[in-house]
Parts: sequence; structure tokens; C-alpha cells
Amino acid sequence: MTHDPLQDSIDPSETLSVHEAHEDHHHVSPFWPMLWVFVVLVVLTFLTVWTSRMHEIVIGNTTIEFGTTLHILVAMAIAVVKAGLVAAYFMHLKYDKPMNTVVVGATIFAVTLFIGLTLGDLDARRFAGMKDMQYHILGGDVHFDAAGNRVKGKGIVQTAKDNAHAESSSPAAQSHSQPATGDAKPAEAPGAKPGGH
Amino acid sequence: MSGHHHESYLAPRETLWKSIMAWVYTLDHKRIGVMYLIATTFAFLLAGVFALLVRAELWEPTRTIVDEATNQTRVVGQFLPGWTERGLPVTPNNAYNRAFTLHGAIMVFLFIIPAVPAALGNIFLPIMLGAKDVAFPRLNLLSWYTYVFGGLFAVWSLASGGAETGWTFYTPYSSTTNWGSTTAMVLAAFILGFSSIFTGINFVATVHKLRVPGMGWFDMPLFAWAIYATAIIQVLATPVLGITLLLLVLERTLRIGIFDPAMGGDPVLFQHFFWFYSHPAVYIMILPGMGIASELIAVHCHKKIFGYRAIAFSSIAIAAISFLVWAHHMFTAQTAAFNAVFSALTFLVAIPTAIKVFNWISTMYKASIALNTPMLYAMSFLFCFTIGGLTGPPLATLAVDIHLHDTYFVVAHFHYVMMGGTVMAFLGGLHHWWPKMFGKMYNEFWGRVGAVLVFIGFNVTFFIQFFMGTQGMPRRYATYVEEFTSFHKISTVGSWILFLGFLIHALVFAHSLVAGRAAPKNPWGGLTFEWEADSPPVEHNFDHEPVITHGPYDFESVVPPHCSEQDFPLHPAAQNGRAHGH
Amino acid sequence: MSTAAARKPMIDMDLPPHARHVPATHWRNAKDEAEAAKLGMWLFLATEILLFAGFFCAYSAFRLYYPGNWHAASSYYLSWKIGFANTVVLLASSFTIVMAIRGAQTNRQWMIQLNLFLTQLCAAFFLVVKLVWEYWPKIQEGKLPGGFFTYAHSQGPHDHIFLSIYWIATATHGLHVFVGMIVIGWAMWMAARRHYGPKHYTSLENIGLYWHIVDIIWIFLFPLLYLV
Amino acid sequence: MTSGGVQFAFGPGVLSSWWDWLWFHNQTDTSTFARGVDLVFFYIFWVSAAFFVLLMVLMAYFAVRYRRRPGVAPEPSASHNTPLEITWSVVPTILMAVMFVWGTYEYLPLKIAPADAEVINVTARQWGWEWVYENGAQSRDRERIADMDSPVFALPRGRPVKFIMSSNDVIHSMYIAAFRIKRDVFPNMYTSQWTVPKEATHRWSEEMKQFVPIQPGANNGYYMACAEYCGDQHSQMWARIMVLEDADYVKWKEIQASTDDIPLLVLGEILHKTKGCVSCHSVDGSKGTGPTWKGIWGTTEQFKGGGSAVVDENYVRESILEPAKNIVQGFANQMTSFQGQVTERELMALTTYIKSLSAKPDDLEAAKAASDAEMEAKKKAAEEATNP
Repeated sequence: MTHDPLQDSIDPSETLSVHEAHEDHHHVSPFWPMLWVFVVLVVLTFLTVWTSRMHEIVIGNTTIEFGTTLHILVAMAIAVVKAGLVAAYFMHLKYDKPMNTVVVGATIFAVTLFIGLTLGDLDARRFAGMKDMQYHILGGDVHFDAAGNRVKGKGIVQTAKDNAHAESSSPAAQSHSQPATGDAKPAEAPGAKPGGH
Repeated sequence: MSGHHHESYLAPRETLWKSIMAWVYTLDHKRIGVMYLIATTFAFLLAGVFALLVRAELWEPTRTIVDEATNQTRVVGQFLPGWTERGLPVTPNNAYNRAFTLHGAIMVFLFIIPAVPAALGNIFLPIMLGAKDVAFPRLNLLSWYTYVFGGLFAVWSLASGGAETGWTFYTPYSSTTNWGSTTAMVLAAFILGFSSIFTGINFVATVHKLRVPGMGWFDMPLFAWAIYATAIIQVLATPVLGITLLLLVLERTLRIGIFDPAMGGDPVLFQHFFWFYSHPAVYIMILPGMGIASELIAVHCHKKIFGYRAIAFSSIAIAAISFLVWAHHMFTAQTAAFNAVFSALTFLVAIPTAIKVFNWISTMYKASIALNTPMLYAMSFLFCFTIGGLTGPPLATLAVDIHLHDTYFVVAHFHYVMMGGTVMAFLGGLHHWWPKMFGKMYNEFWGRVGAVLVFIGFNVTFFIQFFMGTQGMPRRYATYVEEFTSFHKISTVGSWILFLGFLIHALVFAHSLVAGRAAPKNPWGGLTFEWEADSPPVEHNFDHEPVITHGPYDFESVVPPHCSEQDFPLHPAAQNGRAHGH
Repeated sequence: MSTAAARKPMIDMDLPPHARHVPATHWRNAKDEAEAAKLGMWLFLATEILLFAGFFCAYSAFRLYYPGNWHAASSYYLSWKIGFANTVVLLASSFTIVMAIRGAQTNRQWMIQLNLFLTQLCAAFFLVVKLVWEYWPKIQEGKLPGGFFTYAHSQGPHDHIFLSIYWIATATHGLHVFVGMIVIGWAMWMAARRHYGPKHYTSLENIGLYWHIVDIIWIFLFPLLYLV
Repeated sequence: MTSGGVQFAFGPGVLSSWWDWLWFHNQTDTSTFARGVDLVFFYIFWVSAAFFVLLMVLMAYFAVRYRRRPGVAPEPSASHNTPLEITWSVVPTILMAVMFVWGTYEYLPLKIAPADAEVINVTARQWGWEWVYENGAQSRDRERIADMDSPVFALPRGRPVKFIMSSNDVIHSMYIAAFRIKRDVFPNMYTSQWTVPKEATHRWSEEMKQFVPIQPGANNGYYMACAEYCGDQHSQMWARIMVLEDADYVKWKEIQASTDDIPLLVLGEILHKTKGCVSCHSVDGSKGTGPTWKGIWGTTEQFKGGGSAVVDENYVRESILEPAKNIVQGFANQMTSFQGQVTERELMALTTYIKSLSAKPDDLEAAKAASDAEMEAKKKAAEEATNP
């Protein structure tokens, strides 16, 4: 089989006398930028704590209420920025071969799908209403009310009847009595077949 | 680094002790690959035995050879007596449940996931790229020992009562059951996951950094492409299995209650966690099989593969889409809106798959097809995989899947893809590369006999199961209603034919190792680098780093290396611009 | 003849250890080797991220199911001050390890050793704070995961789930910090033997990458568990 | 058992019946969904069949036509063909788009029950089903399916029924193949599915005083099964579904609803099956997931972690209502509480039944006596009620 003689002799880049081979591998991480990144990170951490502990902010005469959701959004936004800084500077992504960034991209893609889609389904299911979790610890129909007091159940037959009535009577009772996942209310059933009768 | 460079990688060292140590500490990807091959074969036999037991159990709807005295379950109980954990009796169904669980768990985690990438991939990926070894030989060895370690846990579980949760370990059953030693089996799968991750990292880096100078992405053999796509999934999906099983173990030991409804947890969350890995995992299983099929068809048809780029890209496309479809395993558990979304996404994955099949068959057009064992396997791969693929759409279609979900239709579909696809391709690849791996030819005639028997046995076993599924025979059933008796009988008979086929293959390979004639460097007239190396290759694969002079499938313009022009003549039309493999 | 055999005599033993580095025999040159090592590390980090994604997914799922209970539990069971201190410490350690790498790149051995030592110090501080001021009191008061939750004054029916996730996530992260300390310890030992230098610091760089990912994960865990 | 279809001989006879079975023989229009689902299925089936035959014929033809001939070179041909490749990417895509749209269109109604659907509350447990009808009726009819005493449930023909399902322990899945409906049953939330059975399978026969198949042998009702693996006897969670005309349906529910006219002893025997005790506690002495009831009465049970008790009224009551309290040695804590799921009389009935299984004959006598006495008392009370 053919092979050029170069392949047999030693590739110069393998020996240390020659420096060219190493150049693009060596980006020296600069001191001051890195220090600044660090300072910014600490500041952002402060910011996270500060925002998470405030309940409303007043700009001029407009007041923005800080609900839980907003807290999460702000905190996560800051966290993402911090992570980005660490990745770009401390972890050298800014200076490296783009391949490493591609790896990170693929990872973020997978994580987003995983968490995003899973939560999407669970969220929909939550509206379908979960049966009281304590139900099966104590058995029977015993459960806890919102205040956490134990409430004696009424037996499964009675529950069944109530559910049945709740079914036909009040759509309001839907969410508890008929929490089948994702069922729209029978009243506004898009494309529902006629019941065959 | 001393004088072993010109000997076969199989050559023994000066003393027996040194030879053994040379295998124990080896960093040679070929040796690690061979060790993987042996281990996975063992796992395959073990799980195969359980499969035979399962089929035998189903010979009769309720009871067969009953030994009522020992309260063992019918057939399986005869073989697996005395698995009583914490004084619990072996009830009539229980040993059967363990048998199908162990069949599934061992086949999936110990055989089919590592079999092609970690065994054949390990041996041939670096050679095909013209490299001396994989990127991280130590990591490679670590991956092998991790596999062994995980295997030990599986054996521990086996010895201490097995598991009977089904290989899917659905909570809350798996987190509460007292039968067998589920925890050990879960830990086994957990550890095996890491072995798989290490292999994946290794192969990605190898493909990126160790291609021979001048080999561009589209000069790579399609097997390398498939392994690359597989490795990506292994890296990106397996960690989620790790965390899932870790949480499940904690659920069983610390009762953390995340998946346990009795403590406010949510079992469906587990299903999402599990399938986020385990659906991509089925592509970890099939993609390498597709890669092998591409090699087999191209080489044994002696024809430039049709639509090289289409096949290459479809591998990557499948890898990407595989992350988008997991929830189609939960159509009966999920909300309507999500089912619709995932149903649509699931159909996407069928498109690149279909493209592959079309390309493979077009490759056979105007080819020069040698109907030897590897090609027979390539064709039975095409046959079975096409069926497996075409029975996917019914399961992706919402209305139909609601009916077919968790019935024998799913069982048949899965086996047509996994066994009819991956295992057929694996066996084909085994015959294809056997001369290269061990430097011995196998007996062609008996090889073909085995191939035909496996093909017939497989189809007899599983085709009938589609009918059972459409009639609503649920899976994982130890006892069933009498209407299905004749179906199950046929299926069971098929499993015996299948067994016979594998037996013949075992004998053929054994004979080849003992008395097979020495293999030439290039018995099939292949053009990829492994056919330029010796059979078996030397320690660093090549005496001199090979130079890329032609594409992997340029059969029309190149006489294969180490082959005479009499055997592989060039068509006069292609004479101009002819190159030569040497 | 093997290229490795040919390469050996060309090594100048007068060079410092780090300058004597020769790529493993299956590599075509040191550049490929270094890049591959880094790529491999990044792939490993990808698996780490996905591993922790499991915790984040579980966290969000139960936050979805029991929003009020969840929000209350975080401030009820955890002190943001401790978390904040640990966050700053981890960030500092990230900075010092970057400086250690800089020391290697500019061949200032004292800089490598000093910064690695500081990093080690921060890591130790992080773990001590966690064990002494977070884990130990919780264990004593029975603020334990799932079935072991025995704390008398639980403020909601699902506190045990919150604590399950808190314990598993932070414990896994703590384990990573501990592993980090071990590898950094190894790096210190190598540094003491002048193993790192401008020509050869890939392993140090990879340890740095690992350490940063541990940091990043904490950057997300801190607000989720302690603040919101 | 010949229900649900043809009996197959193991042999050539099978071939023909395969086709019946592929075509769902007489089960294509059994429910609102069956017809639609099957049409989608057959669309996919024929598309797939066409592609499969095309591909395999080509493969076989090429394999023969272009088999290797020594010394003959294959004649060159294009290694790709863009129009062709585009065609075979686009055509399947279109065909599958149809599958998706049609399949989803048939599926969505399955999620939306009509408002006037009769609600049946389904409880799944390891290992059995319990349906509670609106009038509180629970099935007492049994049939032996796959070696297990399985319940027989009735559904009204031509009226929508909605199943609101929950599980007592692990995940199950309620699957009625003939109706093409399946839905997982979870311990932590209600799920539901609905259907309208289209054809009646049984009728009330006055002479036999029971419900009998309308076309015996051809259609003896449908099977219901558990489609989500749930442990040891997962494969024995069968049930028989019979579809009745309205009048018969109402009659059936009334019969099931009233247990008062049943003597305690008989009722106990029924409950042992309907409440699912049978799946763990045998009455023939064979060892199951739980202790057998044969001869257990009056014996002294040793508990895990010390302690023991004599099996008497109190102990039986306690084991039914708080099973986890004491676990008999050699058994796992598998049973879930029946708190609120059994009435006082049902408890009495079960106690009496267990007593009647005692090893000592006088216990049996006592049980019989108690049972009869209770019946007498009821009669007397009834008479007093009618003529004070």
C-alpha cells in the first residue's frame, strides 16, 4: 500500500523544538478581564438575593408587584447570565475551538427538551386535578383538607355517587370530581361524537 | 512499545502469565472490543435462555407441566426454583414475571446496547479511520471494567431472586415490591449506563480527532457515521437514565417519595424520566445496526452505496429526533394535547428511517451481489427491519395506539426492530468481520444454513404476535385466555427454530476458531481501511499510517487492496480515471 | 518501527518536566492530543449537566404541584445567608483556578501552587459550612428526606418532598465538590513537581473546567433552593 | 371457553382464522370508536403492505438478477438521483401526515365524554377490578377466566358510559379490546374514558333466571384486561363485559345492588371474590400472597416483630380495616386498607365466612347458625315493618 515517506519520518510537530504546533492551543487567560468577570459575578449574586427579597418596585408612580413567578424569572435570568459569563470566560469557550460550544449547545438543547416537555405534560395534568395525596397513606377515604386537618371520608360508594351527580350537574365540580387528564368540559366538546343514542 | 508492533494483537506473550496480564491491562481497542464481544455474547445466551423459558411457559394458556407439590409456577418454575425472598412463596405467575423481566433487562442493558458499539465499534471504528487506537484508551478499558462491575450487580440480582418489575421499572410498583432484589438490578443498569457513557465520549473524540490526515467527514465509512450518531445519543441521553435509576434506588432505600404517590410523589414523572433516556436508547441499539447494514450491502454487492450523504445525514437526523419522541410510550397516561404533539413528532423519525431503507435497496440495483452469509443477513435485516419500521406508524397514530399499546403488537414491533434489525445486522457484521478479527475463515455453507434458520425461526416466532396484538392480547401475561393458544404455540415453535439457528452459528464459529483456514487480508473485496490491515491486525493496526487514496465505496474505479483484478474486474466504462487500492 | 521509539531520543532531559511531554503513541501530535482531551472533558461535562437536569426537572415538577408549600418551605428550612456565603466562595475558587491556569500558561510555578492552594481552601470552606451549619442541625431536628422526615413543626403537607430534593441535589453537588478537592489535591502535587508549564497544562485546564461546572450548577441550585 | 371468537385448531385451520382475527372478525362495530379506529388501522395496514411488497419484490429481483458472476464487473450506475430521493422522502411524508391527522381526529372524541354519560366508578387493585354503579351496585356475577375468578360487568347498549378510574396501589390500565379503549389507572389521580357499546351480547332469560348470551358461542361478551404490568397476578386481572338492553341493564343493576336478601354465609363467599380477597387469600389451604383462610379461625397467628393474636371476630375486623397494623410472619405488608369500602354487614359476612372455613366442625355449625339467625331476624323485622 502506498504511503508518503513523510509519514514514516517523524512529524516535526511532535517534537518540542518546533513551537508552531502549539500556538492556537495556547491562549493565555488575561488577568484583569478575569478579575472583572469575577467581580461582576459577585455583584450579580448580590442582585439575585436583593431581588428575591423585595416584594414590589416603584418606578415613578408605577408599582410592579413581585410575585413568585416574577421572582423565579428574575433569579433564573440572572443565573443564566452568570453561567454564561463563567462558561465564556473562565471556561474559555470564548477563545476555544467552536466545537466545544457546539457540545454545550447540544446539551442545552437536550436539557430544554427534557425539562420543558416534561413540565408541559405535568402542568396540563395538574389542571386535571390530583387526588389528595394523603388518601392512600391512611387508606379508605380519609384525607386532609387545605388546613391539614384530617377529615373522615364518606366511603367510596358515596364518593362515586357524588362524583356522578357532580358530573351531570355542575361543571364547576369538574376539576375535582372528573379530573381525567386533559378532558375538556363535556359542554364545550370540540368535535365530540354524538353519544350514539 | 517494544517488539509487539508487527505481531497480531492476539499473539501470546512470552509466558502465560504475561499473556493474561497483557489482556487484563490492555489498552488496545481491539482486545477490549474482543472482551466486550465475549461478555455480550454470554449475556445474550443468558437472556436467550430466559426468552426460551418465557416462550415455553406460554405454550399453554394456564398450566402445562405442573409440579403442584412444589408450589412452583408451571414451566419456568421447574428451572428457577427456590427464589423465595423474605419467606415469600413463588406464586404461579411470579417466576414467569422474573423470567421476562430478566430477559428484557439483560438483553437491553447487557447485550444490545453495548454489543455493536462497544464490541464491533471498538474494534473497527479506529481501524476504519486509519487510527492506531481510540482517543482515550484508558477510558476505554475503564468502560469495559465498569461494564463488568455492572454485570456483577446483575448476577447478584439474579442469584438473590432476580427482579420482576419489567425492564422498565415503573413506579410505584418497582419502588414498593418485595419480590426478588430489584435494587441490585436497578444498580446494575445504573452502572452499565456509565460504561455506555464512557464509550460514547471516547468515540465522539475519536471521530473528531483521529481521522487519518486527508479524510474528510464524507470520506468516512457509513459505519463510522452510525457509531458517531450513536455516541452522541449515548452522551446526551444516558446521564438522565443515571439520575432516574439513582432516584429509584433512593426511593427504595431512603423512601424519598419523589415517585411514590403514597408520599405525594408522582409516578408519571418517573415515566418521563425513564423514557427520556430509554427512547433514544432504542436508537443507540438500532443505529449501529444500520451502520453495519450499510457496510454489508456495499461490500457484498460490490457497489458504491446509493445516496451516501442521505444515509449519513439520516443517521444524525435520527439521533436528533430521537430526543423529541419519548412520550409516545405514554399515550395512555398523558394529556390529549401532549399526545397529539408527540404523535406528530414520532412520525418525523420514520422519514430518515424510510430513506435509509430505500437507499439500501437501490444500492443493489445493477450490483454484483454475492449471496454469502453476511449478505443473507443484510437481506434478512432489510426484510425484518422494514416490517419493524412499517409497524411503527400504527403505534405512532393516536387512535390506533390506544388500542395496541402494551399488547403483543408492541412486543412484535419491538422485536422486529431490535432483533430483526440490530441482531440480524450484528450477526451479519460478525460473519463479515470475523476473518479480520480472528484471522480465520468460517464454514460458508453452515453459516448460510444458520442464517436461514435464524431468519425463519425469528419470523415464525414474532410475526404471529402482530395478530395477537390486534386482537388485544396484553403483554407480560403469564396466563391468557384460550383463544390465543394456537398463536402462542406457533410462536413457541418458532423460538425453538431460532435456538437451533443460533446453535449452528455457535458451532460454526467454534469450528472456525479451532480448524478454520487462515483468512486473507481482504476476503470480501472491501475498500475501507480495515481491509488494508493484516488479518488479524497488528497491535497498532497498521505498520505504516495508511494514506487515503479513494472513497470508502468507490468499487467502480478501484480494485480492492490485496485483491486480484480477476476476482474484482473493473467495468470497461469505468476504466478511465481508474485508481488502485495499493 | 514505531514512531514512539523514534521520538524518545529527541527529548532534551535538561528541559523542565512539563517541557518533556510527549504525546501518547496513538496521537499524531501534541495539539490533537490536547484538543481531544478538552473535547472529551466537555462531553463529560455535558453528561454532568444532564445528570443535574434530573434534579432541576423534579424540583420544577413539584414546585408545579405544590407551589405555595414549595415557596414557603425554601425560606422555612434554609438560610439564604449560608447559601450566599457558599456561592461567593465558590465563585472565588473558580477565579483562583483560572489564575492557576494562567500561572501555567505564563510558566509562573508559584502562581500555580498559590492559586491551587486557595482553590482548595475555598472548597474546604464550602464543605465545612455545608456540613456544620446546614446538614448537622437538619439531621438533629429530623429535617430529613421523604420517609425519614420527623421534624415536628412542618409547615406544609409536602415538606418531606422538598427536603428530599434539597438533600439529594446538594449532597450530589457536595460529592462533586469533594471529588474536585481530590483532583485539585493531585494537581497541587503535580504542580509541586513542576509538572505544569506553557507547553503542558491540559490536565490542569480540564480540572478547571470540571471545577467551573460544579460552580455553574451551584449558581442554579442556590436561588432555586434558598431564595425563590 | 368459546367467547369472543372462534376456537382454533392447532394446524392448517389456523390460517383462515388468522385472517378473521386480523380483520377483527365480528368485532368491528362494537363501540363508538371501534369502527373509526379500525379504518385508520386498515389504511395504515394497506399503505404499509404496499410499500413492503414493493421493496421486498425489488430486493428479491435484484438479488437474483444481479447475483455475482465470476469475472463479470457490475455495470456502473448513478450513485444518487436527486428527483428519486426527493420523491421517496416526500411521498411517505404525505401518507404519514394523513395517518397523523386521521388518527388524531379519531382519538380526540375518546377524551371528551358526553355530559349525559352514566358514570361508573372503577377501582383497580392488586389484582382485580371493582366497578361501582350509580346505584352503588357492585358486580357479584363471577366467571372463571384464565384460572381466576373474574367479575362479570354489564353495560347498557347504545348509551354512553363514562369510567372514572382510580387505583388503590400501583398503576393499572383498563383495557377493553373490543371497544378499542384503554386508559392507565393511577393511584394519585382520577383518569377517565368513555364509550358507547353498540350491540347487546346478553339478555335476561326468564326460564333460566339468569343472563345468557344472545348468540351463544359466537359472542359471549367481551374481555376486559389490565394492560399495565402490576405485579404477580397482572395476567389474571381479566373481566367479562356483557352488553344489555336498557331494561335488562336496569334489572341487572338492581340485582347486584341489593345484598340484604343474601344470607351472611353466602354473602361472605361472594365478597371473598368481589372484594378481591381471593387474589391473595385462598380458601383451599394453598399458600398465596396472604395467609389462607382454610382453618385459620381460632388459630393463633405469630406476627412479625413479636406479638400474636387468636383469629376471632376482632382480629378479622382489624386485619380488614387496618391490615398494616400486624403482619403475620412469612408474609409481606401487601394488603391495602378496606376502611370505608365495606359495610358493617359485609364485615359480619366475611367474619362468618372465615369462621365457616374453620378446622373445627362446630365453628362451621356456629357460622351457619349465626347466618340463619340473622336472616330470620331480618324477615321478622320486615314483617313488623309491613304489619305493625
